[in-house]
Amino acid sequence: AGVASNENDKPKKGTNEKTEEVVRIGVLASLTGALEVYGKQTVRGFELGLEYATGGTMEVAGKKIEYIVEDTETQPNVAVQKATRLLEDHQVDFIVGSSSSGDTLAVLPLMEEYKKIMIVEPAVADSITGENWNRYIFRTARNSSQDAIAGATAIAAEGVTIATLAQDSAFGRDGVAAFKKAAEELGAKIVHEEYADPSGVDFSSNIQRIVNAKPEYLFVIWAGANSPWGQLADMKVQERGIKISTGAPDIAALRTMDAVIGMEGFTVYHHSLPNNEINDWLVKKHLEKFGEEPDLFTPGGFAAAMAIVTALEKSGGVTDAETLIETMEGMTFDTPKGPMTFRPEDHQALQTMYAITLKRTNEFDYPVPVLVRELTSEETAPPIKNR
Amino acid sequence: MDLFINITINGLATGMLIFLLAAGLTLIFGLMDVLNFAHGALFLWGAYAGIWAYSATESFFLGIVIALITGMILGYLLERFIVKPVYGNHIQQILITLGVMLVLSEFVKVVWGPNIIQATAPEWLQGSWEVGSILLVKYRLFIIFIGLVVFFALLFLLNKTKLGLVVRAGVINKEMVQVLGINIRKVFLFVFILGAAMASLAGVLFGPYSGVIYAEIGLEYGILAFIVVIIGGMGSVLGSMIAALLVGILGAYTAYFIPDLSLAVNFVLMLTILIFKPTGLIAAKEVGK
Amino acid sequence: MDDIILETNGLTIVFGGHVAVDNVSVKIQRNQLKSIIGPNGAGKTTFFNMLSGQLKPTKGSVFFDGKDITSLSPAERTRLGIGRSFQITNVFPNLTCYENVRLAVQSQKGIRYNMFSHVRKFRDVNERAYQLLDMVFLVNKANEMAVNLTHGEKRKLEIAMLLALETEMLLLDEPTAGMSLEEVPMILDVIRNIRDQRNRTILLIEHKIDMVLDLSDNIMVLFHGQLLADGPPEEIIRNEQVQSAYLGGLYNDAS
Amino acid sequence: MTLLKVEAIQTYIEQYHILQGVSFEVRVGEVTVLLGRNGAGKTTTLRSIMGLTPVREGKIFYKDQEIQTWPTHQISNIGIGYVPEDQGIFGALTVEENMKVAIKNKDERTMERLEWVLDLFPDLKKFWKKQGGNLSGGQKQMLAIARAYINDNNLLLIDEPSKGLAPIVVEKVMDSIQQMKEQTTVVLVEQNFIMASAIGDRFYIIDDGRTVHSGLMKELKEDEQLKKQYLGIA
Amino acid sequence: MNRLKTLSKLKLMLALLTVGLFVFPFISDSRTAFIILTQIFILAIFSMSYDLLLGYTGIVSFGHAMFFGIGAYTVAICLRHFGATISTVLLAALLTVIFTVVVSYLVGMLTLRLKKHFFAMLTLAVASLFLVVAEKWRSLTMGNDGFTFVVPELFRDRVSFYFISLAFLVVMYLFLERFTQSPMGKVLEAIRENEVRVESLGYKVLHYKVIANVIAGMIAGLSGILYAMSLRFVNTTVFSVERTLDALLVTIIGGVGTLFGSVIGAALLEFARHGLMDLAKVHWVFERWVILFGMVFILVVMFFPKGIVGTMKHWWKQRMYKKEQTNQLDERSTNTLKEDFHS
Ligand SMILES: Nc1ncnc2c1ncn2[C@@H]1O[C@H](COP(=O)(O)OP(=O)(O)OP(=O)(O)O)[C@@H](O)[C@H]1O
Ligand SMILES: Nc1ncnc2c1ncn2[C@@H]1O[C@H](COP(=O)(O)OP(=O)(O)OP(=O)(O)O)[C@@H](O)[C@H]1O
Ligand SMILES: [Mg+2]
Ligand SMILES: [Mg+2]
Repeated sequence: AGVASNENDKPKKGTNEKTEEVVRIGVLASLTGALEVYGKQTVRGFELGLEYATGGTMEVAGKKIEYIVEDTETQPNVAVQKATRLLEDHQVDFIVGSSSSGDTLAVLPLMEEYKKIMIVEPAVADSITGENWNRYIFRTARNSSQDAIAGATAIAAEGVTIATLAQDSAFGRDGVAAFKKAAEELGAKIVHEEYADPSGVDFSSNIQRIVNAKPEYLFVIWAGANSPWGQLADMKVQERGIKISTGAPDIAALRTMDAVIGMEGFTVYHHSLPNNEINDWLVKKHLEKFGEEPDLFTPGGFAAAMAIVTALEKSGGVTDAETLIETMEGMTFDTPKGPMTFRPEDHQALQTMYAITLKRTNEFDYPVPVLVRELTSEETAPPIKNR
Repeated sequence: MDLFINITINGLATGMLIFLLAAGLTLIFGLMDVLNFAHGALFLWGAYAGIWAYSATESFFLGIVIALITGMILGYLLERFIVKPVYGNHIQQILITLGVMLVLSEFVKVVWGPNIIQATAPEWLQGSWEVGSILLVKYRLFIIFIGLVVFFALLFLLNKTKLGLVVRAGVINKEMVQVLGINIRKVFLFVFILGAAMASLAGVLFGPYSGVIYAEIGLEYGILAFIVVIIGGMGSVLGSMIAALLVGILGAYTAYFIPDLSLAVNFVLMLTILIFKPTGLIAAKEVGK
Repeated sequence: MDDIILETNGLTIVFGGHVAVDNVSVKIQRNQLKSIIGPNGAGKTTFFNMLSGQLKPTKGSVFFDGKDITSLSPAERTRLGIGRSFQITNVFPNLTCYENVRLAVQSQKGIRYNMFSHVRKFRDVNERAYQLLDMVFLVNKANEMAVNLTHGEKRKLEIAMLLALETEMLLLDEPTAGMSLEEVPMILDVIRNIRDQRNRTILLIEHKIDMVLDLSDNIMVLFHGQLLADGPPEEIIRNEQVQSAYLGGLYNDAS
Repeated sequence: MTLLKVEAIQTYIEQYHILQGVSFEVRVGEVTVLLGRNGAGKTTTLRSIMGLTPVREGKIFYKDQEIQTWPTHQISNIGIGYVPEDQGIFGALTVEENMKVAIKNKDERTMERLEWVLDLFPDLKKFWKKQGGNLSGGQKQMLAIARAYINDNNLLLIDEPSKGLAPIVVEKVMDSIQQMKEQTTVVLVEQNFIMASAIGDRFYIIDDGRTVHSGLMKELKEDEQLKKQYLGIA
Repeated sequence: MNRLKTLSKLKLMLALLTVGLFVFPFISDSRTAFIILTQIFILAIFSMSYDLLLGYTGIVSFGHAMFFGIGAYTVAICLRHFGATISTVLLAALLTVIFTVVVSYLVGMLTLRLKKHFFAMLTLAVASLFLVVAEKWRSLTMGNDGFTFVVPELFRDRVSFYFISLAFLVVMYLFLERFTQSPMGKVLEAIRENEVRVESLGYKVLHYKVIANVIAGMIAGLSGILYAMSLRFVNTTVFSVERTLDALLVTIIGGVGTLFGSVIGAALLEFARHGLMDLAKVHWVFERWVILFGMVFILVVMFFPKGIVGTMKHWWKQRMYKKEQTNQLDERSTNTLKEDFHS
């Protein structure tokens, strides 16, 4: 079946005339620009997820699954164009995406307009399932709060003093706020918050201030490429008895973290961490197909596919949004990170996270997160913010 | 006191790095008056080619050489095929060099992949000395050293030879310089290659400084170079040096004392300087024709 | 008899230690043609620049029609009635000749901030612009970009723009420099006509001494920034210092 | 002996056909004057010789070498100096720097010439460190001439040197040209007929992009009819 | 005259194009097309306002996005706080006009005295400060994540929004066209050419530059409103240099000093981007389509040195000239070349 729809017999908004045998899914991801790596991980994960979920048939409940990937270029206006094109021209039933919170937020209102389900992956902004949420939005990705809670759970305890270092951006500030809340609930004390210019070259002043605050731990929230690890080492932070902690990033970024080997922290995913069949399958398939292991956001894409297929199975192939919402609220589905559940209130998927330490092992040529313990989905459940 | 010394040294090192980044642009934009938006791409390619050679051969020195060669080749190609037809036309320069910027930035991903790449300093430049509570990071001292070398070399080249004069004259009136028997095309080509090589040098030195390189550094730091050249005063190497150090040191102090202003500090600096000194720190000589 | 239109009072300007115009006080009579002569670098153009507002004097003041205009901007002075031409051609290179002149006419008619009507609506402006181009023999170049004009043509354009302003006072800085032999007399006629109408004051800088002698009611001589002499042509030409330091042998028998 | 020979050159600027056949010869040791009204093509002719506007057809010989396809700097380096009509001063550079750019060899003879030039135009010495753009109109003209005089040129192309100069300076320039005649041949474009006729040996009249008349200056001075016809003066 | 004929021909084509665009929604219902076209219209409006500065007044600004962003944030915040009604939008438009006028006036007075590059960098600095404020005033703006908001029904419908944007584009085009052909517009052109001389003709240059800046700022602000409403979302990218660069690219590609060039440039930029992006799906070779996209800029400079519309105009002029020439050639005999050459 051709994916492109015919210009002439296109139905008006809302009605669906396409052949009932096909389910279409649109994937929005940054395939160019700074977030391209993440976008590609999502797409690969999604493809493999579909393959796994359908047992390779690419069919669910008697319907064929087709998907179309569109590049958002990490620009909100492009994301909206692409989403509309997916919804209009391709008549998709679901949208999965996107790599940046901005793009995703820009697309959210469309989902309400078109009454279609969106599975958010891997955008993290809390507001997606918070104040900007609408009922068509589900999220398999973890949100900033979940990250923060996982981070806090990994190191916070009664009486522990912690300083934070984050980029001076929405991502950093949100993350620290959530982390602070979670850590303080666990009895830790945040002694210093440091925000650095995200495009800066020199973080030594920031680090100096942290050193002055003399915390036991330094919790770092950092996304994007230029990172403070080397400078933390240059400034001998660890030698001064400050333990560094952060969320372990993707493999390419792990390679740059030699300087902080030994740090305790958490991660969303590393392929060596989960112990289940799906993950084994994913790693094997991914290696076969792409010649490398799955990375940080691959299981997210996978999970999105699993969520969709599971929902369709349960709905018997019905793609009507109302039915799907009903089906998906509270739905549990399998992923490479173990089962996830869409919480009914804000459709955020609760999921396992991992407390880790960063170590050098023989197995990998880069510092690798080694499991300390799994953080259960209950432990890392973020507050509900969409009211 | 030690604190101030620490902050100052770090700011100084960052400033030097920024100077290296801007020095090439001082020649190409400040002196030759070419709005080269592809400057960041030269920086980027220096970083990638240099770090690649460095990790392949494990010789940092070789990495630097490769970066310089890369810069020179790119500079040559850029001047010959892109910039030469648009000398003196800023509008065309903007468009065509932005195009080159896109092409080169994206092409990096074709060659080296889209992932970030780690860059560490060579063994002998790793770590730091502690003198009392003053922390001297070796690599930063190295940057300061290289920065000074480049600075004096440039000063010499521009002030002790006819080159600087000829380029300035050539920008004002290219025909007339040729009438005086100088092959201005060759001169421009030479200066452009020099500027490009310096951008690439800054790139490869930036790698170990930040620890990682990635395809967006060209875009991210390109603007900074323009800021430095402008507030330093067009075409003044000394001005660029002062401006770069100012940006570096002020950035370090702001980050320490008023971190909330960090994001804005460069722009506030530029705003204040230009309002009080509308032609930059070391004012390019303004003349009513 | 003493109808003074412009008066300078101890006008002085210093450029980094070099006194370019040194304490010059002159009175310029209404509706006369006065020439300024003097060696290269004597300060003639600089003096002009202070009258027209391009430069602010270090000391001294300028009065126009009895009003102190020392602190006014060039635009304000033009509006008051002091128009000037430039020694080095100074036109709008990428506009047509016609546009160049039209802009001057437009200013003269006081159409400055109208942003809603099409320029074509202003018939009188456009016609006047053509008239002026005709006057300086540039009609055939009306639609040519000024940048493509020859040096001499640019000078003529310059004059047309100045005339368009119809200011009460005209400052002409070497209007005929570079103009061809056969056209100089025609431009001279234009200037002479204006003078003869006796409703405009002209201040003229020229090195072509026979032309100066022919046109001027009055000549002032600047020397090293100072006012050396001021008087009728016959008197000036006989001045020995003028003879030796300015004219040299070339014009010895000119008078 | 012929030093420079221009043979029916045709020059275009963009799509405009500016020179449509200019021919003339310059003999060693003579001052050849190009005359003609505004827009006739005098400046373009000099620029074509210097290689600044490309010649599309026709030939230019300098000492039997065909130079019309050479780049400008090379033409300059075989000993042709040029004073452009718009002076071409580097405004942001000082007088000294302007001269420095111009000087090709720093040998003794150049230094001698420098001294001579500065004696000729004492203003330049006075304002040695001043920026070229701040000079007075006449001073700029002096600087432009000085830059051409400073090198050991066999041929000088001078476009309206008298423009903007005080009479006494015009005289000096005339003298200097006479003085140099021995070593340096001159092609002069000049609207100041007193000057042109005083120092010119031979003239060519250019009109509408063509050489339309030529002869000895002596003859022209006498020939009122010709003057009237081509120069509009009597 | 010929010129008149070509002028009216051009006008006719423009009118036809406009009519075509107005009719388009009645023959197609591809909302993707509406969205792309709408975004082209908005970018074209923004770029035309930029062209007023760059092409007509000769001012290079790297901070034009500040006005765009002010408009975008004003409407977003208003709609979020005062409810999704038409009157809120009108209020936002009014506020945008006020803010942009005030900001452009102040910034203009402060910066327009500076020379080209220095002015450009100052505007960059000011715009970046706006970006920082938008980033830091998180209670109002939610930082760089941004926020979504609801727009009134009239603007929500893609077709009616299409018409609104198109109508606005046409109105702005006509206004700017008239403005640039007005006595005032001509003075701006003259300023671009030679400021000193404009002053000596009796025009106060700074006034004109500030007025141009205010008008450009205002229109940019209004285009920002449309932009935000088309997305129903706003984040700090509206203040970014990239926004300004978009306008810069569009004006240059289209041809500076040709308003219609902005429209063509906007269309080309969007279509090139999408066409090339879609190539990526055709074959993996085109995965790096951005390279081709960059090449488009290079090629434009090489083949359309004055921008597309600018170069076409130039060609047109040359053709007219050639025609004239061939007409004249008959009159002139070629054998006059060497007549009476003295040997
Ligand atoms: N902006 C300036 N800065 C410094 N010096 C200047 C400036 N303008 C003029 N001068 C100097 O002031 C003196 C007078 O110059 P001015 O242009 O008034 O001379 P002039 O009498 O018009 O000469 P000319 O006949 O050559 O045009 C000259 O020595 C010149 O170098
Ligand atoms: N860039 C140009 N574009 C178009 N036409 C030009 C250009 N430059 C010169 N011309 C034309 O070429 C012709 C010859 O110009 P040229 O400068 O050689 O004249 P000229 O004899 O030196 O005049 P003048 O005595 O005024 O300096 C003129 O008609 C002029 O309009
Ligand atoms: Mg003068
Ligand atoms: Mg000429």
